Amino acid sequence: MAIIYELAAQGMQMILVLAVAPFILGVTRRFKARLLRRIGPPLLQPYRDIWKLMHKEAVMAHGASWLYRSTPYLLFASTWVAAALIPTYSTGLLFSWSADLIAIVALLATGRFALALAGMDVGTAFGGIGSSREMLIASLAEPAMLLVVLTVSLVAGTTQLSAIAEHMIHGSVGLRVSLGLVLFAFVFVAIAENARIPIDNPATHLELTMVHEAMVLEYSGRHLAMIEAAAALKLTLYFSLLVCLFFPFGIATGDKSIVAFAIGLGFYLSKITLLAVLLPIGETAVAKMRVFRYPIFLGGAFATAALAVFLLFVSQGF
Amino acid sequence: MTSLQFDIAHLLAGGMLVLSLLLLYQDRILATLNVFALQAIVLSLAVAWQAYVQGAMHLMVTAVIALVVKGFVIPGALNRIVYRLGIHREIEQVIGAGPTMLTGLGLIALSILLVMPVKVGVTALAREDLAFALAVILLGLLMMITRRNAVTQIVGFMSLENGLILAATGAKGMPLVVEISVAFSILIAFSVFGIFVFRIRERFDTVDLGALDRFRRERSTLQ
Amino acid sequence: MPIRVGLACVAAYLVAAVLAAAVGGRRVAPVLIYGAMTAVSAVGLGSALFALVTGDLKTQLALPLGLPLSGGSVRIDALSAFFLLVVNLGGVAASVYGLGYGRHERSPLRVLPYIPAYLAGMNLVLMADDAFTFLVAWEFMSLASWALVLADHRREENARAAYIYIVMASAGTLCLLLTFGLLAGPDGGYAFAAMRETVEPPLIAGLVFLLALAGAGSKAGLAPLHIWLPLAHPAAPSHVSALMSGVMTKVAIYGFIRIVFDLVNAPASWMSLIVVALGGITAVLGVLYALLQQDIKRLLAYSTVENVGIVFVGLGLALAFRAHDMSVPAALALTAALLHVLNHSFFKSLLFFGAGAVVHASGERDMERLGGLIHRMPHTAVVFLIGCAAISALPPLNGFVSEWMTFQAILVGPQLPHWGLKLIVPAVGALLALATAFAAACFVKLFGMIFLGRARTPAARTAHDADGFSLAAMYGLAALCFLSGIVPGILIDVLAPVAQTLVGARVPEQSGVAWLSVVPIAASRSSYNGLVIFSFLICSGVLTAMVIHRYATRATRRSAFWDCGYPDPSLATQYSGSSFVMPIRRVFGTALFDIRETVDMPPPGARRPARFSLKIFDPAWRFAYGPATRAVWTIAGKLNRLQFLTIRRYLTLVFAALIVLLIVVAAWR
Amino acid sequence: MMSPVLFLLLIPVAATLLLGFIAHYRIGALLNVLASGATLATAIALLFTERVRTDVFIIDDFNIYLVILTAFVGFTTSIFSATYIGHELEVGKLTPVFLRFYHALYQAMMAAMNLALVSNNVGLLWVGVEVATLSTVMMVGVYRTPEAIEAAWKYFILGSVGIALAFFGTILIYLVAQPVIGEGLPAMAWDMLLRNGARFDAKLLSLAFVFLLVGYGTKIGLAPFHAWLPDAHAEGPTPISAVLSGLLLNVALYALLRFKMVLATHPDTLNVGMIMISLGLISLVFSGFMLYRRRDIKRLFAYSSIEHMGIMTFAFGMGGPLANFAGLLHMTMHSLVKPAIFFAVGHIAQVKGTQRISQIRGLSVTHPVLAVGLALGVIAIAGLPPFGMFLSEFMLVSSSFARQPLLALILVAGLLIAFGALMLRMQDVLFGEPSGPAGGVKASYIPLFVHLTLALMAGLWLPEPMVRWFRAVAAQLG
Repeated sequence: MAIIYELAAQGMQMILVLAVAPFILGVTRRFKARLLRRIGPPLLQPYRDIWKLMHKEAVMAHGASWLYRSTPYLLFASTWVAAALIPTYSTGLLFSWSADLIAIVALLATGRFALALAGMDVGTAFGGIGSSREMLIASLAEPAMLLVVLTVSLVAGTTQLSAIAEHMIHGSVGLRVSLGLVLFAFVFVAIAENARIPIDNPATHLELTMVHEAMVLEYSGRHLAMIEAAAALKLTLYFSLLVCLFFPFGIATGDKSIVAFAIGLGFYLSKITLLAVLLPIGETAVAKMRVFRYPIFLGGAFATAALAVFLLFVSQGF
Repeated sequence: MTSLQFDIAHLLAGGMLVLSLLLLYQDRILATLNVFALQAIVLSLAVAWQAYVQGAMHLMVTAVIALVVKGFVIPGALNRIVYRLGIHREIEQVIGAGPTMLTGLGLIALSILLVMPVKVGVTALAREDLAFALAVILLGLLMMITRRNAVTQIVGFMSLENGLILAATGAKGMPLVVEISVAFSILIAFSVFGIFVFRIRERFDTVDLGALDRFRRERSTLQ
Repeated sequence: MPIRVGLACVAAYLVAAVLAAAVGGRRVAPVLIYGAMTAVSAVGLGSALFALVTGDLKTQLALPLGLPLSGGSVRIDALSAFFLLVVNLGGVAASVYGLGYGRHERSPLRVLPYIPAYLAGMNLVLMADDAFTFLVAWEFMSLASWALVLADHRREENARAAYIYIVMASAGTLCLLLTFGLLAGPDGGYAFAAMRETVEPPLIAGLVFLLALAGAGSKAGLAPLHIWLPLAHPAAPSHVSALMSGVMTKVAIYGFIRIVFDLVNAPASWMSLIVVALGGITAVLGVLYALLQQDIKRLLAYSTVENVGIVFVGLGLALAFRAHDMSVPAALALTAALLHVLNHSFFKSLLFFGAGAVVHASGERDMERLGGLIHRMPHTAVVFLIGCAAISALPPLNGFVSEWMTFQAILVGPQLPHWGLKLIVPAVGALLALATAFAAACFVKLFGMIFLGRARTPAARTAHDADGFSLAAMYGLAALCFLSGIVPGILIDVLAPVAQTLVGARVPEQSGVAWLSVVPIAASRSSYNGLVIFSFLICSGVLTAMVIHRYATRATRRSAFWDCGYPDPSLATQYSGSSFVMPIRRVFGTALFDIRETVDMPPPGARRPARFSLKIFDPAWRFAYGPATRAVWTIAGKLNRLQFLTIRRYLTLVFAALIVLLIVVAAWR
Repeated sequence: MMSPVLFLLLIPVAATLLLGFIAHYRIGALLNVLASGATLATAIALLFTERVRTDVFIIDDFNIYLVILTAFVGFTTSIFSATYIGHELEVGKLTPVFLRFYHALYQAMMAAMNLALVSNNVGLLWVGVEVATLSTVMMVGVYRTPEAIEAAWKYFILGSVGIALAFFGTILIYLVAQPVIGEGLPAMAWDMLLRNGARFDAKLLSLAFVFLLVGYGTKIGLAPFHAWLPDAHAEGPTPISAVLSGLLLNVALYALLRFKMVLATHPDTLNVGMIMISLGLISLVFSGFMLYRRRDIKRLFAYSSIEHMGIMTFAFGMGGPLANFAGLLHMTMHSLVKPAIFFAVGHIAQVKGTQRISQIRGLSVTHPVLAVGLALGVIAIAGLPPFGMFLSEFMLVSSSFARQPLLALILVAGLLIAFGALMLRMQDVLFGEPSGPAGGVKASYIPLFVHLTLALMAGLWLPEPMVRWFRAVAAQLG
């Protein structure tokens, strides 16, 4: 009986992230439009887009191989699984231990790997550009991400997200400089990973500025739907990761009662909606960067994270 | 042995040493040959004296060989070679006479330094002879390397070998000395023969165009 | 029992070698020899597994041969059993592959006799229990592989590679010889048992460590001693390259572990510091260099350098923890390193096999001249993709598991009570993360250039898939990559005795853990479950696809590609490998290597195309090896003058020497 | 007393006299082989007769295996020389007249070397070494080319100086022994010297050793006394190069070691070990560098002989049971492997018609068997397993590094330098696009591969008696 309840809780979380992701995307778009003095699309527009795309026929280039067809599903699946393994409204769900923070990052890398290959499958110039730049960004972002993980795990003594969340709530963490720095670095990495301004602009198809869009340029129909959904999921994933790592308050930890879940859910939704509002504010404040300025952006993230580690040593004593 | 015998042996050995210094000093081939002949004769005297003193008559053979072969035959042969090969009479020395002499004196000092501390058992005679012989040997070697001309080098080698015979005969009751002295004479005969047959001068040094091309080709073929 | 079987295997290999030398010319020879090798290495594999699982170990055996004074002896303990497993697994795979691939060998007599000899050498190294046997086997291994590198000796660069290889190899052997000299002491206790007994003073221990690092590291390809590796490994036939990269480097690592963990009794922090730092640097340099390669096999060879670096990071951490008596983390780090050794032998062999199939099918080693092979060689494409994903450390494949465990060890690192390590370990962690990202980029490039896009040359257009045996070998390895990625717990348990013997602890029992997940230290700290992840991925992916195809639409239309409205059918518009890595090269490369990019643009009106040329120099060559070789040649040239002195001058030499000696005598009292 | 020892001398002497009169090549060669075979038989017979010890002759652990080795290599070389010289005759490089000398001198040299080895008398030893030298001088000049004569002359002059100095050393030894032992032969007998060494005058003994070192060092070919060696090896007929490297150098080294034994018995003589070590290292490093610029293949291996003599001298200078054992083993292996290499090189030079390395390419394509022979030989001489030299270098390097780290490092550096050069040249010759004639070889591979097999065997398993001899001698060498 209990196991079924646990399964249900886990399944609930899978459904939740899938369901909420397009909404979050919609919120960001809407707010960005508002900040730019436009009306902007309705909040539920992403759902409609995905639905529409799913029912269109998929147009594929002649040279496209099985890899090209299967990539969207793999990308979607990996992002979805990763997102579903991050504690949202409750810690210690049934499968929460099956992947820790590092594994989740790696799962996203799997999706990226597949997508980069798909970008090169047809053999166009743009696909190549996209894949190549995506890989550059990844190689810049991953060291910073690892240092973030390192700091968090040093503070919490674990890389299990549930455990981290619980430790952040109960444990005598207090306000730490290093955690603040790490938050900063994490946001930078998240921006880069989600192809947002200033690294990339999801709304443009201007040849030389595209990264993510260049990779998926050839995609259409249901495949494109999958990719769009995956992108939305990824954004949600990073939001909930941020919430889980740094602001886990309100999440259901001890008791696994419906009530606790409900409270946690409420907190979670409000927190990520807030983030979805904050993101466009940041985005409208800055301009898109040239490719060869990425290192400075992400190098900054890396330096901050490194500083965080160092400060942590100082505060803990060598 | 009496001091007289000792003194005579000493005198003869010393004479040989002086003569090799003289050899070192010579700058004309023919004179060199003559001095060498003289040294050989003194050597034969010394050996004979040793034979008499030690009562080892077989050493007389060595003495005679030294007298005949090195006193007369070989210098004569070398004379003919010098005429035949038209080797110019002045000897090009590598370093001047003065430094050579100084080096020679240094070598003599070294050899005395080496032999003098020897105490145990060795008779004074043997020790003196040894010092002189060592000096003669080193001087001969020095002569070989300070002369550019094959003939004079052979002379140097022979005076070196004189020193050897001196030492060998000085060693009381040493077996095989005679045989070995004979062997040495043969060796020297070979070398003279070699010069004569193969027209050997110092190849690379002689200012002789043919030799120069040979030299180049050697570089290319050997190396 | 296993030790006897092992010796029998060595003997059988040698017999096979002689046989090959005898019948090599015949048409049946490849089938015969490779068949025999398959059987023998299968037996070896079985006995190694048996030894490791049943723990029928520590069986020592004195040999009638070997060192005249003390005699040789062989022994199998957990460590050597594990590495025997690796070697013979590679042996089986390579032999099966060879059954197909070896048939179109141009001059079999230059290959067939040496592969069994090579395997014999590697097996014997792992079983040796005294310095002499060890070094004989070690150098024999080098010699056999040297001959294999020269298999295609008419190509100038192969001869050069072989030369550099053999010189570096024997330099390494001399280092190991000095190591053993120190360990054995002046009166020659060459048996490993005796070496274990003696406790060296710290200075000697440090010297031993450095020499062992140089000796084994040069064989394993540790920077900056790696330069021979990317030259030699690709030069050999592909299944031999697989053996060299996938197996021989592991034997070198074994040598390092054997000496530093087993024979030396005083681990110090500074040693571990050096190893960890070198490992991290090697990993990044190796993969960055791999990223810049055009030649398929050379790229793979450089990526071997990277993985060796990762392994050495694990080993260094194990040393560090051991030096500070933290035995459980030490066990974790060591297990991670060994697991990575095993995994790397899987996917590197797989990748070299695939490369061999591609090279054979297209006759091209330059990936810029391939493309679109996924249509021509579907099977090879599948297995190659699995290999690429595995080596890029992507879950749920095996490469990720071992790197994940290494990261876990790194996360424990800051607890070390040594400030140097405290600072180095996180830095190295960042380096490893960088290396992982680069590896992903590198293998996206590799697979993309070879198999994706449109065929760039007729050769690529007419390629055909590999034969049955080769495919069997490759599929087998791919399956292993999957299995050890999904249920790594079993392997970790198999590795437990090794860690137990070397660092006196083991990672927790994995077979008890629920849902077969991996728990390196404690479930509360970190855990990973490849099986769940894999099944989730499959379920959700397949489910989604089915749902969409069933309820939405499955309609598909083929057309020309869109390319943002600028469709240009000419092949030249495809992204090339060098352009793919251009951003990374610009950002990271220029700092580490000196890279010369030159564009000569024709003047306006000229008809000729513009040319872009790219030159990359390895700093190791420019700053270490180049000067050294030049120095040797100049000295040789100067001394060579002595060849042409006159007799008189030679006599002068003799005279001078004599005088010097005489003065010595005169001066001596 | 008709012990085998006498036959060791009588057989070659008789053969010399006989061969002096035989102009016909086949009969001469056959007789040469037969005589060498008989010598080998007698040498082996030594094993089963009781050890001889008179004032003139002595057989002990040290020289018994050297005698057998010498006889063996002499025998195999005579077989090789039969085919080799046959080819030279066809080509016309040699004329039967000189051939008569050649065979006679070959036997003379064997006799001289045997004399040097079995004599119990420092004077006889000296005579033996010198006669061997002179006979080889003649053989080196046998081709009568300007280069050959040049080489022979160089060899002759330097050799004679060496002779003279060695003789002076011998006189000194007598002088030092005579007061203690008394006049006459006993004062020159090995065993007497060994027994009474402790009572000799240390100063004079050291002086004597210096002269002996320079004198016999010239024969060993240690730098800087090596000058004659490369030319003699390169210009003489290949069998002679083989015998020179394999045997004559050994005999000279043997002599030097005997004297070192005598010095070892005396507590406060000069530190001979250090001198030998430095000479050995100089020779090793010097020849290691010289190997790089070689263009003549025989000269290349001549320099490698200098290198290995340096290694042995280093080993014996280092002393101690392990190092001495290694030195003796190295001595044996070198005189097995180096002749083998020269056999291979000789045939290669004949089939390719040149000794220039640059003109020999891709041998493994045109002449696989020769290529394998050369490859194995070089691998063995470069000290790679599973050949015997690896064993000796293993013991030498490892034991000396534990005692004298710095010296051992120089040694290792030298080994590596030499290795690099040898491998470079070997690859040049064996691999790449084949060049030069691909004609068949009229040669017997038996000597070559017999030598290599023995070296291989020694690398894996040393027979018990040899180990016993080596250890005994190693103990004596101190």
